[in-house]
Amino acid sequence: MSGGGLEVDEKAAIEHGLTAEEFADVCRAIGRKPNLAELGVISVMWSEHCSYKSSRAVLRDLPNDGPRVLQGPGENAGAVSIGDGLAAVFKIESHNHPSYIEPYQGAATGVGGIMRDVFTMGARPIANLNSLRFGSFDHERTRYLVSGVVAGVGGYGNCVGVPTVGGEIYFDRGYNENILVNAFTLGIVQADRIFRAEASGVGNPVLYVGSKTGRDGIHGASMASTEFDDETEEKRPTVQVGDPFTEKLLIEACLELMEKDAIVAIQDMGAAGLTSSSVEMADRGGVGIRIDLDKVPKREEGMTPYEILLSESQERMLIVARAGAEQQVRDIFDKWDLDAAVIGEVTDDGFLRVLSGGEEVVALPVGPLANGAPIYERPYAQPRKQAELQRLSLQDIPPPGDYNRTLTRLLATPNIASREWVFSQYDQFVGGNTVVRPGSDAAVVRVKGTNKAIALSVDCNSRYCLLDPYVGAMTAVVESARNVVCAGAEPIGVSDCLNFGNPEKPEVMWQFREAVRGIRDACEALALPVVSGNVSLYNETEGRPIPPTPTIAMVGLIEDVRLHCTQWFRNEGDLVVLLGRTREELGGSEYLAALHGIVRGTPPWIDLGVEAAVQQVCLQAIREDLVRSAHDVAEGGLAVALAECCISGPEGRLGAEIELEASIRPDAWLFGESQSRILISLQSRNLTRLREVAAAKDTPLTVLGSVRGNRLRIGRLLDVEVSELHSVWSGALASLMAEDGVEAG
Amino acid sequence: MMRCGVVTFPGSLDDADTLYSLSEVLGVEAVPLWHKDRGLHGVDSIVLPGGFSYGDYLRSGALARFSPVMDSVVEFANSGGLVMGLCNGFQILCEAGLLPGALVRNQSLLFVCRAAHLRVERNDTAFTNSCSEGERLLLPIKHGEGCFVANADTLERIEGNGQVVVRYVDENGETTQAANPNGSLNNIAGIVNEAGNVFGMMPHAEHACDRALGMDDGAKFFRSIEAQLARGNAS
Amino acid sequence: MQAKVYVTPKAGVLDPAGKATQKALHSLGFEEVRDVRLGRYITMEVEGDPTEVTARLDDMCRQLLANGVIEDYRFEVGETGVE
Amino acid sequence: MQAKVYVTPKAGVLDPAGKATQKALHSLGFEEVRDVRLGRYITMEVEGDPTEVTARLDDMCRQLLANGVIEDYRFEVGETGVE
Ligand SMILES: Nc1ncnc2c1ncn2[C@@H]1O[C@H](COP(=O)(O)OP(=O)(O)O)[C@@H](O)[C@H]1O
Ligand SMILES: [Mg+2]
Repeated sequence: MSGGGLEVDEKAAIEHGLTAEEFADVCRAIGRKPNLAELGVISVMWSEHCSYKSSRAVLRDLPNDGPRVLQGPGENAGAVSIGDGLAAVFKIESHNHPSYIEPYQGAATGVGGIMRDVFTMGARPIANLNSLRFGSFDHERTRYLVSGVVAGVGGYGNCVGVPTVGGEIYFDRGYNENILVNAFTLGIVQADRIFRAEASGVGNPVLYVGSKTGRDGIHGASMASTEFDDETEEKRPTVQVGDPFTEKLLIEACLELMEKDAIVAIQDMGAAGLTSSSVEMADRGGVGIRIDLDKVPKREEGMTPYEILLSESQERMLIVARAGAEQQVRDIFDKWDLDAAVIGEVTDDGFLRVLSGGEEVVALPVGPLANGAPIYERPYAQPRKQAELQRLSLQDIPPPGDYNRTLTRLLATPNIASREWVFSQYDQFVGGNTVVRPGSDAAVVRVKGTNKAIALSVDCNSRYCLLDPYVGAMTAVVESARNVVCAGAEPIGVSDCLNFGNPEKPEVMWQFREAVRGIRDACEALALPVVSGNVSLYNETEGRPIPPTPTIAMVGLIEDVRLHCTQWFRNEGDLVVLLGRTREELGGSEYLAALHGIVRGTPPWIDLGVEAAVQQVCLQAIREDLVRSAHDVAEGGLAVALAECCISGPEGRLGAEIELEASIRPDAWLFGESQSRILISLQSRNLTRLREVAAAKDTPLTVLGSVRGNRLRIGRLLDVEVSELHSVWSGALASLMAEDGVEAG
Repeated sequence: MMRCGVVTFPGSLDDADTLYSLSEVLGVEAVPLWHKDRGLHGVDSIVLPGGFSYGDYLRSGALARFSPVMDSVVEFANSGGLVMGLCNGFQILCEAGLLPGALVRNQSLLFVCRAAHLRVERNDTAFTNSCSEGERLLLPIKHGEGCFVANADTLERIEGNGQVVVRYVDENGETTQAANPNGSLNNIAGIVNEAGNVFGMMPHAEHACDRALGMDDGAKFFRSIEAQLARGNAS
Repeated sequence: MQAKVYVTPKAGVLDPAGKATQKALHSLGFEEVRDVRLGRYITMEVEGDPTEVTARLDDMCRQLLANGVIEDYRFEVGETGVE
Repeated sequence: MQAKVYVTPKAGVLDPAGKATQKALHSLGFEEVRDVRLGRYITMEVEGDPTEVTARLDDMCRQLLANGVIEDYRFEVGETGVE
């Protein structure tokens, strides 16, 4: 049986982003040439975005199992047990290309999409995070993009009522024409009430719920899989607009419905909308599906089957209900003023069949659509200039003349300055669970009905990844783990968002493979499962790929929320202690980049055994209530970390007197970014016990000084008033953003 | 015991948090009210919570005021019942004409979320009797349209009548420009109606009840209502 | 019929968004602008004959489309499809 | 000179605010309306001669006042004080 409409040829297939060989595969798999609507369906299902054809073979290496894992990769989101019969459901996802084209709506719909992935599983979203990358401030579009993206992230999350509690934002020339917007959502669900997107039960009705379908984002999924070029302008009308109000209603209606026994399977209509949601649900359940496009609620007149199938209108869900439960579904959606329409049913022939005007316009076997795309083992090769990039001779770098000024300049760089300009645009309170708001190493949200809390952090230093993608990716994992440990949490699960350039280039593929290897090794060393994630390839413009950016979202568990910890000093007289060892490592540092204009060298080395030990010591110390603050030492090194301990607290600022302990170059001691270090403050009476805990894990511990006065003094090198540190640090991003005061639309 | 109704409009967001703070933290009876309700289930006070009712489309608060339950709320207010609107609830009360003035887009054009210092201008109201006069409170704010405006006559009247209950101040209790998060006239954060039984403010009292979450000055507003009711509010 | 509704901040009422927009225009180099005011422009199709439609629109504006406390409104009604 | 700028959502682009406003109008009994679209209406005083002002306004719209990806704009320039 053939779908209606004229057959297409190879040329049309190539215009849809398939290769000639892939088109031949398609024809072989379905035994004929497809018509145009079918080609649309196939091309999105076989796009990089939906099929993971370049990355799948590599991703197999990531560990995704463990005693807490309830759902690994393959569903809408991953799930790990947090005890008490509850599960944390979470995922991170990219919305890079749409955000470059229309920053507000691109970012907003990215947030909307990831929240749907989470509540689709039955979980109520309780926290959002975001990871952002922009070009440098001297690029003409940067401010426009930053203000649009941040407003869009906030605009959507704020209006839906999910707090945005953390994230990261970095600026680097490498993202000038290709920004990154990665959004993360975490939700909580009863472990035995997790919903999946696996259609079953021949004859069960398929329902469409949510917003009406318009001509939004047609070709979005295939667009997300191609590089930008001069035609980008022409792809503009495809921009989707989000409606967070409808999303809020959708969340409440779906969660209410899930309490009933009415749903067999549920999936949101994300990229490639109706097509991918119906194909993926049918494929997971090993069944067929038939839908009638005449019954799809539409916003515009005269839409073709092709357009309806590929529309990426937002705030829509597809539900397979139990036969007979249609009315129950309709009643609940009615209560929330939402449309629900029966548009088809589950069938037994393993085909996606689409009717329009009484005619069958698509008849394609589900299996080949979902899994038929070729899996490529793409060639890879280390970039020729990699070794050159890693060469760094420290002798040629003069030490700073004025350390005070070096520190204040570092604190004012866009990558280190306070992020308050960003997160003050996000509702951090709604939901009533936020224990630690943005501004500490990790956010902490409590889990109602328990004593527990979740700590969250997203991290990636893409400069390290550029210099050495293996070490850089490892660092992203261990740093995000260290961040949640500093909050007093045990890391229990990872979601990753792998942002890279064009995988058809061997150098990019090498970066990708190295990064995945780094994530694997770090996760294995810390016994962490990767339960969900997302791959975003083809992030390049006119042939220039972005720096490799494997963003890691870390979820940690705090058993007793009262024993959580924050990064800032809290009491005059407390001792300041460093866990871990400082080496002469300046490669890839913010200090070299911002003050010397040097981006080269090897990133700080990581010994995974040492890292694990440092984290265990810190976690145990917090759990034994020995410490008053714990702060990860990251960009800017020890001096910046100390300054942050002094100035980042919400209630007043405290100074510190620190002894210089440098057996290495003083600038390396102060500004180098050696890994596996944590700054702790504690009452002196707890020092003996902390020493024992550290000694038991062979972890170096150095008493650096104490919290004292209103100046930060480090040996005889550095002596600045904390109020001055605070003012340069807290105002820098806002004044960079205000420089021309532009806000579009 | 106080029986406080909390209205849920489509797009209300802080409704659940308000219910939680009232019942789980402050231990008073909280009654959910649905926007399609035609009655008030015998409550003795009402909170219109924060959020983005109807997406805040058109103007914040403009569409919610036509919800069926608002007829009962207006009637309740007109007969002296205690009504408190927080953030979006404040906007709705202004749109419904229960409070003077209006709330428009923040002067910065940016949404703002942070802790804000407030100064209690009057402690002889049904909503602030548990505070001392001039007391400084710390409450969260989170809004994109919290700039209080009114025409000159109205502003003069509000100030003349002492209807301004809380203002944004700095750490030293001064009504500085820098302490004003949204450009509100005279740093106004919250006002009462002339009769003193309807109160609206942008800061979120419901998110400042539980010490475990950092701030707890918001509890004072609910405690004040409770005290007022115990004294036998006119309603 | 097609209706166009213009809603503008009342004279004398603070218009922070207009002020901010003016500032942004100045910093972009458009220093020749002043008195920037931000309002709303609402278009719709309305069924009915012209006089009836006019009365109805006035109702819509008073009840919903404009906030009389701070905003003025006016509207135009024309044939559909005519700019 | 006085300038009036009209910014409207592009045809086919979702306008959630327009949708919600239409729904509210219907529930208020104004069932005769459809295709409600919400835009912005910006008025300002601009100094300069008419042709210059026209060119500058076009720049302002493209750079700041309208978002070309999802919005259309048009403007009128007239003598100050004329409605
Ligand atoms: N885009 C963002 N959204 C929300 N919070 C952010 C964002 N960027 C940074 N933050 C917050 O600012 C603080 C500092 O961020 P960062 O310097 O990346 O921390 P760290 O180096 O400890 O990972 C953190 O609390 C983080 O959650
Ligand atoms: Mg970080």
